[in-house]
Amino acid sequence: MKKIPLVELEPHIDLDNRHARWSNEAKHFNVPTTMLKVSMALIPGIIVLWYWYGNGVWLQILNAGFWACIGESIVLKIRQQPIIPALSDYSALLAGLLLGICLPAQAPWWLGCWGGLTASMLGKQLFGGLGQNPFNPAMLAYLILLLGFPIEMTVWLDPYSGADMQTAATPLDRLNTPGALWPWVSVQLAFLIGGLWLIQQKIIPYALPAGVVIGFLIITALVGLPFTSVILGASCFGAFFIATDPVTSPNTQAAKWLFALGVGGLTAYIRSLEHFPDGFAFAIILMNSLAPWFDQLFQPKPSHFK
Amino acid sequence: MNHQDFYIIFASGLFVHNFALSQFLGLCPFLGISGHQKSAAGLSIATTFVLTLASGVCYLAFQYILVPFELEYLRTLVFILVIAMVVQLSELIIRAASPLLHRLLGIYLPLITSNCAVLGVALFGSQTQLASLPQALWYGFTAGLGFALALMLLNSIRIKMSFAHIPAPFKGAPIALVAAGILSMAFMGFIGMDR
Amino acid sequence: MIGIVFLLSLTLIFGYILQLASEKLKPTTSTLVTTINNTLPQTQCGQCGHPGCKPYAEAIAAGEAHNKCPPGGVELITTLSQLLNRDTIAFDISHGEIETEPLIAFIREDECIGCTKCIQACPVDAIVGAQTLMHTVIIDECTGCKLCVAPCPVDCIDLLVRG
Amino acid sequence: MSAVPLLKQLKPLTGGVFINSHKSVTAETAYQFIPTPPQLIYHLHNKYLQYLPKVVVGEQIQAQQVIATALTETQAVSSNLHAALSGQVIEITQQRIIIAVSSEPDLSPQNYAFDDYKPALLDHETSSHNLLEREQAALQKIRQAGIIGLGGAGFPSASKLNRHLHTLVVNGVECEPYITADAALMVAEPGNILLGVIELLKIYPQLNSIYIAIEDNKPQSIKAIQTALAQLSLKTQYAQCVHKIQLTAIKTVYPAGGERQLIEQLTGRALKIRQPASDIGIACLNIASIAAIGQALAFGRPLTHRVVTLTGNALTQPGNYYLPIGTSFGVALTAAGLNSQKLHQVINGGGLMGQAVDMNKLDSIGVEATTHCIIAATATEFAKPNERPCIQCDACVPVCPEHLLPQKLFQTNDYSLACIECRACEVVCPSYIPLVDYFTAAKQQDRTQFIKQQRAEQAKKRYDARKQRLAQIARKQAAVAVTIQQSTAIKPNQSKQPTLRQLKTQVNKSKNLLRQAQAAYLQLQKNQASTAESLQQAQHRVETSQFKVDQAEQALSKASQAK
Repeated sequence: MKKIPLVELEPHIDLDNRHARWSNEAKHFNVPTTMLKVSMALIPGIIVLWYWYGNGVWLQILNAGFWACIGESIVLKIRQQPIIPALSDYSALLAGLLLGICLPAQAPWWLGCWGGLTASMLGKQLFGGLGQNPFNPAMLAYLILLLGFPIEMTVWLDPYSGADMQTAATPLDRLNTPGALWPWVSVQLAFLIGGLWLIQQKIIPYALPAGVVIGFLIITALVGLPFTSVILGASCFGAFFIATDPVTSPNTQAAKWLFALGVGGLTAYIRSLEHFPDGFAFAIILMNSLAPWFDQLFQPKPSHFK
Repeated sequence: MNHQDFYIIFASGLFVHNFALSQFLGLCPFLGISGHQKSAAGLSIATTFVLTLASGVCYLAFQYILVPFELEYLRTLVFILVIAMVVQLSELIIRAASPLLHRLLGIYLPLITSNCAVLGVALFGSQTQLASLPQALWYGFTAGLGFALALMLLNSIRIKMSFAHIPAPFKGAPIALVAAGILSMAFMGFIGMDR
Repeated sequence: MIGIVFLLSLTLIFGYILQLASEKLKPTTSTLVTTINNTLPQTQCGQCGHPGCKPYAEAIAAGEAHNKCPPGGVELITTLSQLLNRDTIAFDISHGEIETEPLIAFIREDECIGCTKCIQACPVDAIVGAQTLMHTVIIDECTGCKLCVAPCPVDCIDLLVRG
Repeated sequence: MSAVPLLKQLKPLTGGVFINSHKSVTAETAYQFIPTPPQLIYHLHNKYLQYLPKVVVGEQIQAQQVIATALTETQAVSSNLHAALSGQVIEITQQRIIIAVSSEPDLSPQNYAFDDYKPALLDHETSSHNLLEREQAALQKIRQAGIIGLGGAGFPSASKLNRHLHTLVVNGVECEPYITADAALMVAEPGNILLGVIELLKIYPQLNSIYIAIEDNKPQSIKAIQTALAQLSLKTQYAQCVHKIQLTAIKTVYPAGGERQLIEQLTGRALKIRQPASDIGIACLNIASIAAIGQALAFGRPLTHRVVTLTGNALTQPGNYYLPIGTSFGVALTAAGLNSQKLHQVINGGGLMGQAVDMNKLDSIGVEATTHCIIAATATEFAKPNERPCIQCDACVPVCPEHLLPQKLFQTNDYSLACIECRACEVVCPSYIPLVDYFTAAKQQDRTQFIKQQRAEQAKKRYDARKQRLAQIARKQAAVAVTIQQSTAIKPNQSKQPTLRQLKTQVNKSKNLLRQAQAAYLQLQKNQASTAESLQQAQHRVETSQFKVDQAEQALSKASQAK
């Protein structure tokens, strides 16, 4: 029998003279601090990127973050919901940050603006706001931009000569020129450090990044990609910051492993097709759509009044 | 009939030219039934059965009767007839096998006759030079599998969306369309798979 | 010419195949009526226009509207429309308003003359009593179907909300 | 004195959360007393029992007198309510009894030292028969003393005990923040607790292992129990019982003190959902209940007082107080130095599972046997941050002791009967969602649905039975109608054309009968010894047969005329 959701059925539970609430020192961990900690973990990666690609990186990140918050407040205004508490949990800002990192440093400003707006409006608010969006907002916006504006998205300056690189890879993409290996190795290591700190802080589960990396390695071995592609692609950034988004990843432990292995495997497979610079965005969106089904498979059945 | 053709048909049927998500055929049952999980599974089985059988029979009718007698212009009429028969047959089988599923599917079962994916498979089958009957059957089967995969993906998203407080104008079919659009964007990643 | 002949033969063959199939694959008796009957509240009150819950279940299975059951109320309409894959329609007010809390019949004992009319009317035998002797309602058994109120000559039965 | 070994728990607790226990202020301090309260308020309804008053308004009652009893369906006493102090009953309503106190309390508890304790019944020569009898008597005494779960649940302790017990768990684990009542009891009266254990051993000699579980952050309680056990083991006649007792230290994790969780940690056996522990032969009793059982069985003293923790920042002298049951919250808190300006909220119970109490009803709510802690909280102590949507962060999944998925239950607005409502998931929820309130609301919603469905099934059964009965009656009446119709149908054709031969045979038969009756009569007349009645009877028989002959002839003549 389909249960009528409680929220619509009866007025919200009267919080005032209900039972005592726990004392709040146990609260070292709430939504705003989580988002802030994830943003802090991004900083090492951003600094390394900034070192290689100049301060265009900062511009992109701030631009995308700003527009993401604008998009969020527009939708909240339309839905007559309070804007300040929703913005103060920094989730929209974080989505903008993640998107900003994936944009090439020299990309025009409206690319970041368009990406930020789609991330917050289409990616998050349209599906119901914080915690209810099936797809990762940053990756959705990146996918829309990649398919909509392929040229602007794949123009990266050569880290050494500053010359125009037609098919250069963003951190999410793959660099054809073999010579430019070292910049990406340093970028991945920086994101790796940030990611491990997050795991130590218990903000993200270990199962997801581990699964992504393992899935990635297995399929690259199977498909026969050169080992260097492991370093070039989005592996560390995607594994630690995108795949571990709590809202869009599954809840049960087994489902997390399956989800992560799927993401890693699909990324490697799509990358082997060599049609798109990198397959991480596609893999994430596909596996996000499978996450609720995985949860249903591994969820213990609660016992009811028979 | 080497091993390569079968892989190409499989890759294109399931991922690259997926009927629901790349070629946008058969969208009305795709959106209508993806809300309920059991009936979605039932419909995908029924559609796969219908697609395989229809593709095979249409191939036979086309290659061995219409072509020798130059009656290609009758192609669409014959295909519709074949599909109608196969759908009616599958409805009888489902009604006998499990009345519950029959009632759950309701209108969507006879709707398969008018499902453009089924007619699409028959027509594409006759255009592309399918070498043999097993290939035609395989083509129909993979098309059915592709439809089932897309249905399962959208159904899984709708599980999560059924709890969300989606803005009122987007509740129901519109948000399902948005999700299907995003899914088809993700399916574009598989381009080049059938090279 | 050949086309016409071919189409005719095709239709004949398919018609024969379908005829053969429909004979062999007879559908089993529908268990739908029992499932609907189990969801109905079984008060046998007859406010839906049918003498009991089972006849109303058969009528629903046959296609009648499923929004005529006041004791069932809105939840019954949602569960039935889910079960039968129909869209949820509003409650049909012509059959009485929706009963939000369960009711119980209560006999005012000083006015009861022991005519046993209400005993015959009660569909679930929830009233205890005999000719010219005192009648009382068994609280656990009474479903609140209001059928006993009408036949009582001295009108000594009133409906209270279940405590 | 050899130190009694302190054992480790068998299994660590699955799930559970480490939280600040807020017990530093009142931890392990011996309990204090308060001046006698002017009034005692006894509530007649609690979770498991409904008491019926036994006294009348205006009646003078003595201390420890029974003022209300709760009866089971079979009218047996399931628990009594005793007056803590003597006084006069001034008000009795549906919910409570109020007594104006007139006497000083004289029951200052002492720690029992087992000096003059008569161990006669400890040896096992008593046959099983009177062992059974003694057990029933003891359980009856426990019920009459009104001992219910003092750990907060209030489940009647007697119904947890049965003959198949093989393990007894003495639950001294107070995992909920703020509560230190049991710790105070352990520090002050370890002897009474052991007295309770030994009394239970007397009626259940087959108990082979007794666990006393105490949290490892309460060193003084552990030391107190250890010394009491050491003294007890010196007395030879108890040595055999003492070695059965295993004192175990449990890691301080919330909710380690739950009955199901504690049994799993000590014995490794997991209970099924909603399965009472007595099903698998284990009884888990709170420390205070065990002490009360000891007092009831050894000295026949009913449950009239209990230790309650009064804490919270709004109290100037927080601590553990030995209160007579029935003292009102207002009196108790003022005795502990309530600063009413700072008071923002009063909570009956611990920091997590406590219930907020209506502020202006403080003087009309009395301490029950189940109240073990009252918190007078200031505004900042229990902040109520605003609730945010769930971000699926799964922090609540590893914390749930019953392996449930709280965020999935919350998302699908579902509930599970396995949920023990310990609120551990709420502690760690970053979005401050009152998860357990949603679960209990959904549970209540489904419960009413379930009851409605059960009532529908019951109505269906009775309706079908009635229809069957009416059908049967109708069939029977139809059958009777048919037979009547048949028989009436036969009678008319018989009178129309009865065969003459039948009538003639009837006349001859009646004549033969007449002849026989006359012969019998004559014979009786000849035989002198025949009594008068037999003569009369014979004559009577002659007359009846004569009458029958005339009737038959009449019918014959009528028939022959009609012919």
